[in-house]
Amino acid sequence: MTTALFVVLAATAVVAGALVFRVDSMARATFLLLLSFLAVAGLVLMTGLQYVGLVIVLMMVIEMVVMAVFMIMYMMNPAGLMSMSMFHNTRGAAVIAAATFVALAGGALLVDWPVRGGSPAPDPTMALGESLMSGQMLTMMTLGVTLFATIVGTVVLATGRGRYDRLGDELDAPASDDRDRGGVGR
Amino acid sequence: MDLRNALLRAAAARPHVLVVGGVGTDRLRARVEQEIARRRWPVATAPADADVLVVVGRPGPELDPVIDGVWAAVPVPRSRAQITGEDEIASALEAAVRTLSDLTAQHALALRDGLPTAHTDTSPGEQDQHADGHDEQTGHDEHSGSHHHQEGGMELPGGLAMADLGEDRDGLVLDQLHVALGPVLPEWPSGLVVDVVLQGDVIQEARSRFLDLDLDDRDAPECLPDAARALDSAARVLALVGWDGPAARARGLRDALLFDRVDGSRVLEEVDDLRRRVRRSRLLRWMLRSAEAGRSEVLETLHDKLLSARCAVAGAGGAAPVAVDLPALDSRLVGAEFAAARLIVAVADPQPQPTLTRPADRGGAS
Amino acid sequence: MSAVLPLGWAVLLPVLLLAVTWAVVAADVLAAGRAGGRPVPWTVAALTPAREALRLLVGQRRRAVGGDELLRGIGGAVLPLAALLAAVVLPLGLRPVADLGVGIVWFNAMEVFAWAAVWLVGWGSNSTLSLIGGYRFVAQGLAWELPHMFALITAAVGAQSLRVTDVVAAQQGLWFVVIMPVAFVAFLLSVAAMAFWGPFGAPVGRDVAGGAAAELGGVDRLVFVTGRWLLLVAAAAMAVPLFLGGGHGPWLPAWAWVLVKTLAVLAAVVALRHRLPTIRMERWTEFSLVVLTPATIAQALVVTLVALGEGGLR
Amino acid sequence: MNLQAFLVVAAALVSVGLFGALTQQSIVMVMMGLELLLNGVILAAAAFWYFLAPSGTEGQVLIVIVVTAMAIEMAAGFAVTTAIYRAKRIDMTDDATELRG
Repeated sequence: MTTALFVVLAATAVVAGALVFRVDSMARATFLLLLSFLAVAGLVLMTGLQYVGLVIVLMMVIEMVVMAVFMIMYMMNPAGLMSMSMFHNTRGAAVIAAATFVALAGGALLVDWPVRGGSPAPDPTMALGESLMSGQMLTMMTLGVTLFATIVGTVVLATGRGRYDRLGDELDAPASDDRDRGGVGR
Repeated sequence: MDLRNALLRAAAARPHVLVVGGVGTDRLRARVEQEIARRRWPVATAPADADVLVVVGRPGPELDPVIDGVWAAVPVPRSRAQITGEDEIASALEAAVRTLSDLTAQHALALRDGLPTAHTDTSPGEQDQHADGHDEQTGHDEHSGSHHHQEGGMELPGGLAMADLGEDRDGLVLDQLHVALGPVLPEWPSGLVVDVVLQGDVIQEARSRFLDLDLDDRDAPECLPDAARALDSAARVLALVGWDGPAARARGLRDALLFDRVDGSRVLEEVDDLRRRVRRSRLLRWMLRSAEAGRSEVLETLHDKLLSARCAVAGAGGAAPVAVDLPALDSRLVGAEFAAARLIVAVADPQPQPTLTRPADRGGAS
Repeated sequence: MSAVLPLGWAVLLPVLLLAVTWAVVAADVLAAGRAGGRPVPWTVAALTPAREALRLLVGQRRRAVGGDELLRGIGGAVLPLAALLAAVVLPLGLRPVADLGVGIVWFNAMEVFAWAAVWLVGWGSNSTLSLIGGYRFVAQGLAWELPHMFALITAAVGAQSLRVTDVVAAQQGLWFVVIMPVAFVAFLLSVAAMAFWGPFGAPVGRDVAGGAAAELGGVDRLVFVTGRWLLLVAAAAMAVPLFLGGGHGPWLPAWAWVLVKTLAVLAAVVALRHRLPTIRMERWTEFSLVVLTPATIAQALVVTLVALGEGGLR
Repeated sequence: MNLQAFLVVAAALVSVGLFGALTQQSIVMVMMGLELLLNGVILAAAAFWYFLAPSGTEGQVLIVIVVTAMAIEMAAGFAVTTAIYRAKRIDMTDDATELRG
């Protein structure tokens, strides 16, 4: 039963992942990638990591929907109505990818892995939380700062009109000159 | 067979109705809407949602193919009714329900393999008018996004066309779609079509026109009296902002003014009540408030409409509604986001004025 | 007494949800009639859900030219499935069908599928208006998801557990709505937004001719609409264990309290629709990010401080 | 279900992702390749945690880090795409020749 579930999820993850680069429709590609993520989330859940598995589901659904929006925004022919090849350097990439797979899989099969040390905590979620809030506090804080920096950086990069364009050089305009105003009136 | 008949009959008890009318059918359309509301039948939002297609008045040569396209997009069980006079309404609706529950009739109406058969286009000029926002069912040859005779379009399999590119208001060059809004859209002025260039849901270009304007042999267009027209248009605005209750009330008041000989004082009271609710809704103000582009205008015009309706009911002779000409409407629509554009059209409530608005270059529109 | 209901309830759960949905649809018809000045007799209203379902069942399905049939079908089917899966952790009484240790995260992860579902339906229909509807839902989703998550987190912090039954147990004395009113309001708003209901109905608004659902006919529409209703019911029902004390209450058995409270929340949500117009995307987005999100964060902080003050984390 | 099986699946995901990231012309598609690659890393981390050191929490922390990295990669990728697109109206890696020096 467990083996069957593993095989199904593993096959789904890999096949959907490979199909991402085969289909013409951008929407289908995005949601195939989502399917691959969901299968991996299923595998993670099988190892007993409930919280982390569900967080992957939660994040990836949102991320892929956002991704689909961007795909359609920037790609020509997003619906894949006309098949077009978007590959370059296929042969070299195939060689590199195959070599990577052989090296990684070979390593996985040949290395003499150590025996299992210890058993899982009764509640891995609690263990994760305690660890993040004590021993791994530095990790958590770094992640937080990095995320914040990303938010600021990406907004600066992507925005066309910043607040100086909207509110004047001294930021003293009573209201912005936006065509569509938000709910708070800024 | 009996079971299927029974099922059809039960399903036909509450049909969703799509009412389509050309220019100058407002009064008859109001009468039909009143009858539909009396029977508690819902009004369909789109052809896919409809069971009964009611054509009000006699559609002209421009509207006719559009209606055929809409009809092709209505899923079986379906029935179509043509209503040209007030006395036909009840019988036509009953006949429509009979058709809906008639198994053999529905078999004959069923679409071949789920796809509407393509209608042949008579002229490129007419082709645009099928694109009413639901057009991908109306034929094999159109795509809501684009018309394949538009320049810059790339031909795709299935006759669909690729979108053009154009700069958006944020400085990004993104896809543009050519869409014709109307004449079959919920809460849309009769017979109006606005050809727009859409980017996302922002309108980049707009050109509006009325269908079948230059028909000289049409019956004298029946116009609504001022009060009823103000209420009709207010009801549309309220329905578009998603406030169904007050919208239904405004429509009920319109019908009461038009068709029921009720005493004015009760109507007056209810109009005042409606005005108070609209004025007091802070959410409505929050939503419509803006410094720009006809948005605060939406709320003001809505207030004005209700006020003029009140004046007309009270016999004070409120100001006649200001006629909005189509070029002014077009310029207001440019740059508006889709929901805002719908409101702008609804408050403008343009009426056809053949002598004023007939564009000299009709051919150039498409 | 085990913490989980017998397995048979897994079959009964959809039936229960559909029954509640039936009642809510009928109540909505009644409320719409009252609001529109054309009251509907309750006998008619009670039959309306069945009539509408039957109408769509005998109706023909429609295909969209150039549309993505597969994606549209998946999107439509995911909506009711997501609602049912989210409802698995709902305590019916004091015990849910599945008492997951991370039940709150499970609920959140399942209802997020609505994002994908509505967007897929809007995209797969290949119609401009449908796609606008789909995009509207995504824009709205970005705005409601953050306050929604903070509201869920606040309840979890209050109970110091992600297990829904623990959250209910923690409210034996005091309902969480009393100590976290902001989170409760944010949760109710996001419930309505999640099911694109009432003031958040822009994705299927009249101005876009039904939006994401504009091109759906027959069974497709039935599945989509039912999924939307189920999502509304499941999400509103979740407010009961999270904020309204779950099955706790005097006199009545736990299941009755859950039912009564769920119906009360749903009545509030239905009333919301008939009292308020639809909120526009750009207004809601800014309000949600500038006002609601900080407010829910502050709420979470307050509750955390209270929890710490009451003797620290367990 | 053992460690080797998990790792082989993870290796397959990594190499498919690598192939995608190397071959795709569109920046967005390159990002999808990278995401797939990180997907394999997540799986490997979960497997290592479960089969080698379940008593610790490092495996879980690693997954949290990778998931965050994915979010950052997406956000940064889309921001860069938007910036490039705004400036040059391109979204293909081949066209962004400045990057080659």
